[in-house]
Amino acid sequence: MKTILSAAALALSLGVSSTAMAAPVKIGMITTLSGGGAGLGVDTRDGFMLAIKRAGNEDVTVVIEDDAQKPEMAVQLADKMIQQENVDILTGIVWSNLLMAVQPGAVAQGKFYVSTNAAPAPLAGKGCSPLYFNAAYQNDNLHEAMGQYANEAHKKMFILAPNYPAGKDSLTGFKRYFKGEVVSEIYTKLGQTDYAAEIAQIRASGADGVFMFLPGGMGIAFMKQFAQSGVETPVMGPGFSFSQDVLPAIGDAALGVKNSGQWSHDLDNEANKTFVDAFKAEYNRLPSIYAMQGYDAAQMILSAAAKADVKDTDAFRAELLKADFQSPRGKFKFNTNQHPIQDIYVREVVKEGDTYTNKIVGTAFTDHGDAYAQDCKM
Amino acid sequence: MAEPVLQISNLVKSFGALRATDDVTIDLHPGEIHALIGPNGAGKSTLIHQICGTHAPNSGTIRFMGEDITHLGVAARARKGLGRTFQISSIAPEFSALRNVMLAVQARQGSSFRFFRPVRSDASLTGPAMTALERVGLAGRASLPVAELSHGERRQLEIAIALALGSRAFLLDEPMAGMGPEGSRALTSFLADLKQEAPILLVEHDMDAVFALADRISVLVYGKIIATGTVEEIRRDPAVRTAYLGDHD
Amino acid sequence: MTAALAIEQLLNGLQLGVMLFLMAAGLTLIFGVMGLINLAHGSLYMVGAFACAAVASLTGSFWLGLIASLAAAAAAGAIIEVLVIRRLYSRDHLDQVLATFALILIFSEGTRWVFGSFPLYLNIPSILQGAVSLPGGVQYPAYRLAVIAAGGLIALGLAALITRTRLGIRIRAGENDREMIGALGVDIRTLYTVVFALGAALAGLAGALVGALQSVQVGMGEPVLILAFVVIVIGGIGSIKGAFLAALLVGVVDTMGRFLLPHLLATVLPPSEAGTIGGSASSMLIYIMMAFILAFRPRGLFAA
Amino acid sequence: MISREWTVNAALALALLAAAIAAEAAGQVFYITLATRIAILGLAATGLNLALGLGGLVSFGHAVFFGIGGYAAGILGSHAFSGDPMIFGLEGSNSMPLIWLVAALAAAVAGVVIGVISIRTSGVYFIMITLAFAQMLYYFAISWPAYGGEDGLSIFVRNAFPGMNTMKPLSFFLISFGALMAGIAILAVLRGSRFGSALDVVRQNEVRAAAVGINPFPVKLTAFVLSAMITAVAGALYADLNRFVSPSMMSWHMSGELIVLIILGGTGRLFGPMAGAALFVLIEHNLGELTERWQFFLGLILLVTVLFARGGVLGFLAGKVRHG
Repeated sequence: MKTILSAAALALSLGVSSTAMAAPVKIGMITTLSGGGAGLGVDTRDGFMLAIKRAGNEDVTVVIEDDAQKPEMAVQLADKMIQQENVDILTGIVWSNLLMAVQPGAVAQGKFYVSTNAAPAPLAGKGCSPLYFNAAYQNDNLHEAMGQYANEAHKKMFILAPNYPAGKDSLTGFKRYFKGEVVSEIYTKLGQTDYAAEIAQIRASGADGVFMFLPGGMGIAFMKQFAQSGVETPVMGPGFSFSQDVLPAIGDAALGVKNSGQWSHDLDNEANKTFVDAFKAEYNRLPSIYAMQGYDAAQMILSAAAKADVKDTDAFRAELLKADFQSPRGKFKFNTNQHPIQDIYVREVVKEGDTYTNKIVGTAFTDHGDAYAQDCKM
Repeated sequence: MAEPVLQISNLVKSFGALRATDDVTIDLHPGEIHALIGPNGAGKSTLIHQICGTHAPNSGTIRFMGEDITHLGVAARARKGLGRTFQISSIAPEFSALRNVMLAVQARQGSSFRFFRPVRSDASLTGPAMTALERVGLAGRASLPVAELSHGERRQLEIAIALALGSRAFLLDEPMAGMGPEGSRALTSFLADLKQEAPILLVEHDMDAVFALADRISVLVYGKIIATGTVEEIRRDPAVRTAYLGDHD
Repeated sequence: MTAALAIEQLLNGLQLGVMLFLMAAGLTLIFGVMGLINLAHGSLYMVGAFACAAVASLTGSFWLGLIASLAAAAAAGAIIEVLVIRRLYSRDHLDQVLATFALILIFSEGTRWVFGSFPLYLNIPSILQGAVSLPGGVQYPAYRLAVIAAGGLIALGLAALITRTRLGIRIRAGENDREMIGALGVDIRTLYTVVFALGAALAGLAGALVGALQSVQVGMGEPVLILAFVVIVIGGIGSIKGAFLAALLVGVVDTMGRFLLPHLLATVLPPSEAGTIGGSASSMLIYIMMAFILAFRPRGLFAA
Repeated sequence: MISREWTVNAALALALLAAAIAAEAAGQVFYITLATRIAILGLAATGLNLALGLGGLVSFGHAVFFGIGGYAAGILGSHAFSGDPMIFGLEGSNSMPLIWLVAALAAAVAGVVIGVISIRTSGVYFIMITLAFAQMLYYFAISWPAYGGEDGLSIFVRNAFPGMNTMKPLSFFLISFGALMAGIAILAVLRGSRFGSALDVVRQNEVRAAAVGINPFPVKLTAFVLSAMITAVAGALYADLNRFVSPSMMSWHMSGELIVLIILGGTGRLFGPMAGAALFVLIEHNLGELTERWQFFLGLILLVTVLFARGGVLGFLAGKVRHG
């Protein structure tokens, strides 16, 4: 779907005051709005547009298109947005493989890319670019945080992830900080939906903890089956598998699970309260981590656009680097590779009334960057 | 007597407990029409399938032109000159009569793996194909799609294809089926000439045609050859009369 | 590796096989009787899962959800049979592939239209929660045992339906000779609709049973669909018996491969690489097995 | 006399060419990209058309060859870019003609292996076994870490073609368009040749082909392999168009799409794949702008085409197929 939204029209309906922009800015959002992964794209879009609406400025236009989670489609849309729509900034891609397809071409054509989620290692290290910013994290961060957290109570961990690059990065990230013994390291088929064989091995392994990175439907399936298996080993994982979009589908099976996140809806700060309340009011559901990341990406772009003309690449980049906005996650600044330095929390899945959600129970890292920044030469 | 063109010895084919071909020995000599008759379900089709190579026998041998072809595939046997027509006319339905015959010429030349020269203007294909069509009297219908030919004409086309293959022996599977009396008579006289070129193993239900044409007849019942001989011998054979002809008397 | 673990994995393979059978039975039945190759079978599986999840969350009863899944999938099957599929029987496989491919797009996007983009919640009924102890010290989830039992019963029921009932006689007649049953005065159009709806209902039931174990989401039918095709091709298209045995074979080989291959490789490789390579080898395993079987038996193990 | 079909064919080819040149003149670069996509997808489907349209081999796994071509471009190009030698110390290359050759040869090897096993089967078995092979290689590509696995492989600088600047959209379009025309010409020549006759009779009636002495197996295998090679060249171009290659080029959805292109255009017609690609790309482009539910409507359009418009675009424009 192509939607062109002018923030001014939205601002009128919301009755929000408008801030001035240095110059008009056009943003192209490519995200997943159809197929099995659409939930993440919908949240990204909704979070992003919430910030745009709240800014309420007619100098900002956003073009939104659906990539159907296909890399070729994403590339085609990026070409279209750059060549035909003449957007200044691209954003919105959820998946690492799609981002890897789009990012090199976009920055080569002199466009900014602000990532709302995907953060593959190559783009944080050797493949970094002055025009590429990540408003979310680096892919390894949340896994590293669980590795760090696991040191507190676990000696022998069973770890598993799907057999694809992000899965391997995940287990590598976990092992980077985990000091104990990894009794078994398993790679499952991407898209696998039955984990009985793996759960049987967990039962037999004698591990005192399980770390799993299984995004989307895979995580839902794993958690439900794990709960039914009678295995009592505690499970932990990165926040993706226990985000607001999947928790209702897992249900009670997720309760008590520890997971990592750079944000949670119960974080106690003013910006977060504003964000969560506005999101609930607008969309009638709790925001997920993807929604927060979309919201921050938009805030970041708006903050830079208020001070610099996006056509003036160096000036605009300097403003982006300042990260001069109030993030719902609290402290936020950019590393040398233009990825966040931020706190990573440990969260626990709880039930509040009828709603499954996360609450913060600890902090794994403060001011955490990533392992690849040293490889980034800009 | 001259060396047989086709020599089938002790052929056996079983489907489970059923012996569809039971120790069959049959041969075909130059210049003769050897008819194979038998009641429905006697195993004629199974036998033909083994001769042309679509089914493999359990045991026994098939020799053609002095060579053992028992283990060759269908296409290889056809290229050696074992020409066959079908019980149910099955020709490339989307092609013209001429192109059907051209395919046989092409196969005879062993040249299906030439990728460039257009076939339509290739006289080394069209020439022999037209000759074959002329011989069966179909030259005037050469450019018609097969679908527009009459039933009898398709039979003639089948024979033209077998001719174009340069067949050294013909296996004709019920060529008279579905032909009117006029067509049958014409085909009968054509086959009487054709046998001079190459001998014919004829499977046929039309007894008038069989008795008019055949030099020898073999009778197949329940997978066994119960008698082989001249028309007169077969007419007189008591076993044949009980097993087969008796039904018709 | 202990015996208990091996037994547990075997049961897991069995359970996967039984689920695949429910999918494959419908596919192979539809192919055997109508000569139709139906890519949209996975969509009917999805319809069953969504219907079950929706009804279960509305009424609080998983069992009502199961009934709903049967009804919804059968109804969806009957509707597409009448509107679309019926026009495809006389077409070649190419047209069938394409038309049912189009149906997948329509079903997936239509389901998302109705139910939204987020996965639905569907949990197993409370009496089947948790694990039970089996002889030999094996702990096994009660629900999975129930699924194995249910699948076995359905297989028996299907066998009885086909060999013992009037409908079964007609189905078998339809497999053998289409003109014949028409001549016998059986209403072929109705028979085909019934067979298609039956196949759809089985797929829907599988979707609901599996949905309680996995995630009820758009696109859930596609991986299962491809596995089910592997099953019917290995089993011999059109053969229910072949589908049953091939489903168990695929289920057990897939599960055991995922479990054993990394272990085997770990004896010669470092654990991380053994995991990666073993993982990719096991995800290719059943396709390799299928290619192997078809190389020797081009029409499957029990060709009709 | 020039037949109606050839008039339509010439008009279609000229229309695509004119569209790209007009887009260049108007400064609408994106439309050149769309035209290039049409040419490349048209070429991929033209390759499949050799197996499927001419040979009746319904391959549901042709995306594998498309992907192999893509990876040939990606792997050779990335090694040329980085200067690292490949396996056995071979150098990478950014020369398109060499890449196409490698793509075609790699696809030929895969085509022989897949073909030898698959062509022994027929009908639904063939459809399914080609699908199974495609899935096998798809999962391999996803989990194969050397070249990016599921993340795919970026081509930072589009590969080069002697005498042309491939970074210019119109130049790259012309290369792709030339490749498409060459592919169609190859099909036209093959169809009229002895091989084409043999393949045609094998498609119409395999038993008959054998009875006239044409062994169906090598004929079908040759068609399958040639078909794989053409599709692989298209895959290499596609990777260069997107400057990216990933396993999704091998997914079964891609295989399905290639079949869709042929049917939309008109099965067995020389220009059918190109016409189908044009229609498909335009539908995708325009529906995507209209509604978020575009896949739903795409499905409906496909369904209606299969059920009620069997000849596809060319059937509509040029009438029914004529045989000689």
